[in-house]
Amino acid sequence: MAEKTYLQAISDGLRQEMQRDKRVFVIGEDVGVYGGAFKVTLGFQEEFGPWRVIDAPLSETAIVGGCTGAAIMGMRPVAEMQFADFISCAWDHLVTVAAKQRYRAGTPVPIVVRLPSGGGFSGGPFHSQNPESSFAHIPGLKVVCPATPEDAKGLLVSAIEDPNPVLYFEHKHLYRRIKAEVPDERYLTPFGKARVHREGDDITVVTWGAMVYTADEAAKQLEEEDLSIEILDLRTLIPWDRKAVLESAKKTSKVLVLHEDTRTGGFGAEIAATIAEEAFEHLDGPIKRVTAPDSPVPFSPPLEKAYIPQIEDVAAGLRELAEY
Amino acid sequence: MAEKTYLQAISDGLRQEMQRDKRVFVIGEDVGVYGGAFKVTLGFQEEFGPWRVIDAPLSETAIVGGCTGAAIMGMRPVAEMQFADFISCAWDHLVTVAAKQRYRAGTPVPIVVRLPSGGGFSGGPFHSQNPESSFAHIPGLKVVCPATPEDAKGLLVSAIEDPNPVLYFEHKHLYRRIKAEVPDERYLTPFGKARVHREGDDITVVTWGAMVYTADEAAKQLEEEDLSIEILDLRTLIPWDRKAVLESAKKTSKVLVLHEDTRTGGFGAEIAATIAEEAFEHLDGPIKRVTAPDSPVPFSPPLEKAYIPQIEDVAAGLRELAEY
Amino acid sequence: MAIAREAEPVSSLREIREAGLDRDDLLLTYRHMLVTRGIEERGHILYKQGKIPGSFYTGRGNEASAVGVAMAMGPEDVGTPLHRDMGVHVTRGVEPWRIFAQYMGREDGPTKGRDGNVHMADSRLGLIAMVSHLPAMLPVAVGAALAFRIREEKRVAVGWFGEGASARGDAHEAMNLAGVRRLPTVFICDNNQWAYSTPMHLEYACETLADRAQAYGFEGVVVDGTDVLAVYREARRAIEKAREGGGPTLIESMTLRMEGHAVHDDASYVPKELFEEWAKRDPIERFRNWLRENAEFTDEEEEQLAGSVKKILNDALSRADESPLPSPDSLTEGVFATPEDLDTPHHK
Amino acid sequence: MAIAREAEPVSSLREIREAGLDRDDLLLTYRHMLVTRGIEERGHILYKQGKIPGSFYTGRGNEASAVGVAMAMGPEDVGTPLHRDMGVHVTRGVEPWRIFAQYMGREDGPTKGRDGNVHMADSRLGLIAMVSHLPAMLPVAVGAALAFRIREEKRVAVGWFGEGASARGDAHEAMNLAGVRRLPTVFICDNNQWAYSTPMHLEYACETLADRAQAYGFEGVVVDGTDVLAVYREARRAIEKAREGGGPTLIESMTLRMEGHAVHDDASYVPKELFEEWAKRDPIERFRNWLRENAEFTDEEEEQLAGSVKKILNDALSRADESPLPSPDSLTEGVFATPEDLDTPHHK
Ligand SMILES: Cc1ncc(C[n+]2csc(CCOP(=O)(O)OP(=O)(O)O)c2C)c(N)n1
Ligand SMILES: Cc1ncc(C[n+]2csc(CCOP(=O)(O)OP(=O)(O)O)c2C)c(N)n1
Ligand SMILES: [Mg+2]
Ligand SMILES: [Mg+2]
Repeated sequence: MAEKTYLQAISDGLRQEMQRDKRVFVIGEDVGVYGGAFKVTLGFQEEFGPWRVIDAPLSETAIVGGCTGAAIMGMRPVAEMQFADFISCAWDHLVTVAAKQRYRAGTPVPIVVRLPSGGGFSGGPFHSQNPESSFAHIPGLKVVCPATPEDAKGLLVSAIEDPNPVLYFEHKHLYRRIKAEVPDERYLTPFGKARVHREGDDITVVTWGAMVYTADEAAKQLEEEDLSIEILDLRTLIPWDRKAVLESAKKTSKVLVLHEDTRTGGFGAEIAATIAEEAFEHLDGPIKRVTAPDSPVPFSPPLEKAYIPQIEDVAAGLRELAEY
Repeated sequence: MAEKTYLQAISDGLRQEMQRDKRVFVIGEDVGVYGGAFKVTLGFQEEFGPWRVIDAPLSETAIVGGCTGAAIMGMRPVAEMQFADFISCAWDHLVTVAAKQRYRAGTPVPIVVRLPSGGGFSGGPFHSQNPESSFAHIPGLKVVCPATPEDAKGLLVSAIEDPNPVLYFEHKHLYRRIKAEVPDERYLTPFGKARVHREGDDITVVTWGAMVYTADEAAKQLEEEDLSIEILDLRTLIPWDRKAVLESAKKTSKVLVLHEDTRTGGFGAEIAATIAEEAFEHLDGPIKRVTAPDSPVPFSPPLEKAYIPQIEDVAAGLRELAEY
Repeated sequence: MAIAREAEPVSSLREIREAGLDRDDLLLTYRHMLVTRGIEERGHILYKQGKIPGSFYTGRGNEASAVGVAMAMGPEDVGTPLHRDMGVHVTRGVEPWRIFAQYMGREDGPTKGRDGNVHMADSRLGLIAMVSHLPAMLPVAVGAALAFRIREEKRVAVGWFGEGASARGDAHEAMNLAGVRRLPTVFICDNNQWAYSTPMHLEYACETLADRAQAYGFEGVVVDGTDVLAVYREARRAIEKAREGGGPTLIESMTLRMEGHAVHDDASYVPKELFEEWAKRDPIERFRNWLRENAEFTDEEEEQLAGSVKKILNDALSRADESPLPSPDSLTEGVFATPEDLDTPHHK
Repeated sequence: MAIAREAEPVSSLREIREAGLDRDDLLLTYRHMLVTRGIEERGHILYKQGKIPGSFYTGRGNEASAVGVAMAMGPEDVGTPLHRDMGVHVTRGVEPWRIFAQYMGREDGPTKGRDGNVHMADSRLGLIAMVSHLPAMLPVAVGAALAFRIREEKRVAVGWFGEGASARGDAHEAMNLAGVRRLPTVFICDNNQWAYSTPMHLEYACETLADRAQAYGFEGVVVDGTDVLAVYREARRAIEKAREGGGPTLIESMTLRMEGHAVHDDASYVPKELFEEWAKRDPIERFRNWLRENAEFTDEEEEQLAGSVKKILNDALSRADESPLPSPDSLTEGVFATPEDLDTPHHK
């Protein structure tokens, strides 16, 4: 065990898989010589050579579509998008080919697409998005959103091992900010098992990614007001841990769903709708959603701050629920 | 007034706009000489010439992206996708450029994309989809799903007049099956105003597109069981008529949300989540969703029938709610 | 100023033997073409009988092109054939009864009723099932070639696209990546002059699509797609070149789509004379004549072949018709793959 | 075997006058280049002072290319410049203070703080704001040209892309549509030899990107992007050709990206010698020398110009710094357009 940043955990996890399994290779823009825009694959090309760490042309469809072809031929490709925002350029491939190939034709597509996502640095409308909800709606794709260094590694290993296309969202705001102990050995963090980030009795917060920490800060504030908040970190959106969410909802009877993505049609709606359908009689209050508003991510700091859910927004939402 | 099919209403509405406003033009694959895969623009090229009814190369990004450029230069383009499914190929353009240009740069993008959507004819995984939910999640896009011939025309006119990118989903299963009186003159059906397809007191069904008729058949069945069902046809998903939905929910206290698209992360989740948040104390039962399951649309008739919500599925859901 | 090479017809039995086909292979090729056309003709009848749900597409006129390329592929090579390329499936060995089952949405079709038409492939035969979106399979073919390159296997991936689909970004990204990395890929452009109702000149403005190879740093060849032997020879050359590390080739195979886009389409937008002109170059007729002139193809041989093809198709039809429709209970099976699904020759 | 034409340098004052620029225009051109570089240099300082949020990009080395093309555009022509093309904004007349305000995320930047860097444009000046996704603006430029063609206006749309972005499908679809319909479009490929850390040969495998024009049925030209007059002349030719119905041209403008991809990037992957070599061809230096040799450009003129540019930039900086940050209350304003938003010269 050693303390590692979230970024280091991803990097080390990926390297370990590549050392272990020759079928794993990395492809993306500037992942080779440069080590990737965020340096996740720094030094990889020296270690694994230019045919396992491939500097691709600026062609997201060729990159992800190429991964699909290679995967069908027995490889275990890991594509890197320079920013998660650019996955829009491979949307058609993922939705049309990768997501449906197993169901239609019996051909699994074991690929992983790494997606540095999220805001908080004035990245503006095209370097800050959280497009996980869009993919969570497409049957056949798995969607992973680790919040901790330990999960970042374990979920990446599981993603590579999974026989399906996996969208692996790594939140840029966690990259260097979040540090924790990460086991050295290989391990798999299972998909579809939420992590109880904080136990509590009064209100449940369901969230993932960077918002786990925002929720945690809010919970700390409310602790001083004698409110006990339970925080569930979903870890994976597809599959998502309905059971844990429903059980926690039944226990606390009040739920706040929190995400950094925009509100309308965000994955928070799915969670709220599921609770409203399946834990209805256990609820003691409306299901609250705290999310970004329905707009692009603005660049300028005061706007971006107003856009991304802040500790105060979550605390206010929790207080509202408490008072209900 | 004359009786028209849904398809004829679209075609006539479009022709009328083109006659009235020289800025309106049509572009798409096979829309000219052939009149479009569904013959919506049959005869248009003769009437308006090859530069207002443009047979485009097989290039969805160039078609929709081209519309954006033309719109910014003052035109009012109407693109046709041969099938709604192919809009995945223009996803990046719509999400990245068209949806955000007004917010970021102050440049409106008044385009309409016509999208023949929906299943029911063994079109298989790529000619049957209902991708409206994916777009409804993207701030800056409007999403329109007419269910009646009258709305088909009025909403198309509103879409062309709207200063934003509008995704106009026309359900293929309504094209020739649904006939009704359609006013001859030009009129605008406003966005964001639901239509009460059927008034009732016991349970509200919120739906749109072809499912309006499925709901209606189910409601007729239940009428015989002395249940009075209210059916709201949303008409437009973005904007959607929260007020009408919340009011109806408050009136009946029980809601079933119905759509042909797949379940997880479908727009039904947004509706259910909103009700759970804003009409919570008026609810007398869980909010039920009846939708397609989370899979691609299968080709073979018994599978497709099991996939698309049937009258029996809706009736069963309503009975469940009634008994709650 | 065309830059691609124009391929010559094959002149003699000796020439084609040098290219890799002996007389038995030639008869087999002819047989594959007959089976291909037979399947689609029977399919059309089934469709008219209401036994095929949805729509129905054929590749009439493209039999030589599809079979010619497939004959040139090695057993370990892979490909992503399209809706006019039934001949590829036939040549690679898919059983005709399974194709009929596929058409009819039955349990024993390669997609078990989940998809229709020629949206299918038997991955054990090295084929990857197409999607509707064109030409979305080209990046996949290139990715297969990338796997071969990474593992240093001497295998080749063949990717098909239509002249209409050449306009899409996927074609560009795929060919560009293949060119930059000199991946063992052969691109086959089935140029049948129409994309649904849209003529060539509204899809592209270069002289020949094969010229585009130059934009990606590799060689382009135009071949007469009604001449199965010329197609075979050019495909073979390109495949062996790719196998030996020579990088991709783009082969543009010229034909005419001899029927409507799909069965609902009467193709009235295609000038009659064009159909008449190309009818004279029917690939099956043409090859039969060649065999008669160059390979002493006899009446008896021909009769025997026709009879055996007929029998295969009849048997296939009955067998397919016995295949059950899929059970609604299986509706959501296999949306996600399980680890065991990876136990295929390719995924390992 | 390159197929594009290679443009010659401009030799004399007379030659450039024939191409459309008199001496005053030349001095204006020079001034635009100075302002362009000045804005980016000041921006860099602001960035280091922590006054610019996010990241920061410059177009050092590309001033001649950007200004040269913009000088060749007519007032009614439109364009979609990119992140290395500050010179286009400057030449079209955007006020420098608004650019600094944009950099700093202030209310008076063209995007009012909603977007950063050179992700901006004043549509009244005929420019359309870029998005990050490359080259997503090319189809938009082609669409503008389509509008001109439909309305039979003699206007031209200019679309920019980098040599890296040439690999994406959008470049292909846009150029193909423009070629098929012979739309009045000029494509400018800013080839600065690197796409972030990726060298040209990993982005494309043809000899020059201008050769690709052939794949779309129009003309390609390679020009030295450090020679503002050659760029101007070629752009002017292409624009006037397009205006007269001659269809698109692809101009590949060769430069070197003289700094990192963005300020965080030290570009250590670029060989030092390459920087040294291209430093000798600095576009501003080069044009100054040309002016001295060919246009009797005097020390006084130069000093006066430098002084006035300095003043403009200083004033711009102070004025920008007075611009407030946007109010959080405006966060969701304008996600959707209102009908009044269409009251612009272009939308009508
Ligand atoms: C991306 C996409 N857009 C539209 C379609 C609808 N469509 C099906 S076939 C076809 C024409 C294809 O022409 P071509 O590539 O020449 O192939 P052909 O059918 O002529 O063999 C079109 C437009 C499609 N399949 N994919
Ligand atoms: C679709 C897309 N993918 C990735 C990126 C990230 N990115 C920003 S600039 C850049 C390199 C662009 O190279 P080039 O087109 O040559 O332009 P240059 O920056 O060299 O001017 C990359 C990969 C992007 N902007 N868009
Ligand atoms: Mg064709
Ligand atoms: Mg570059």
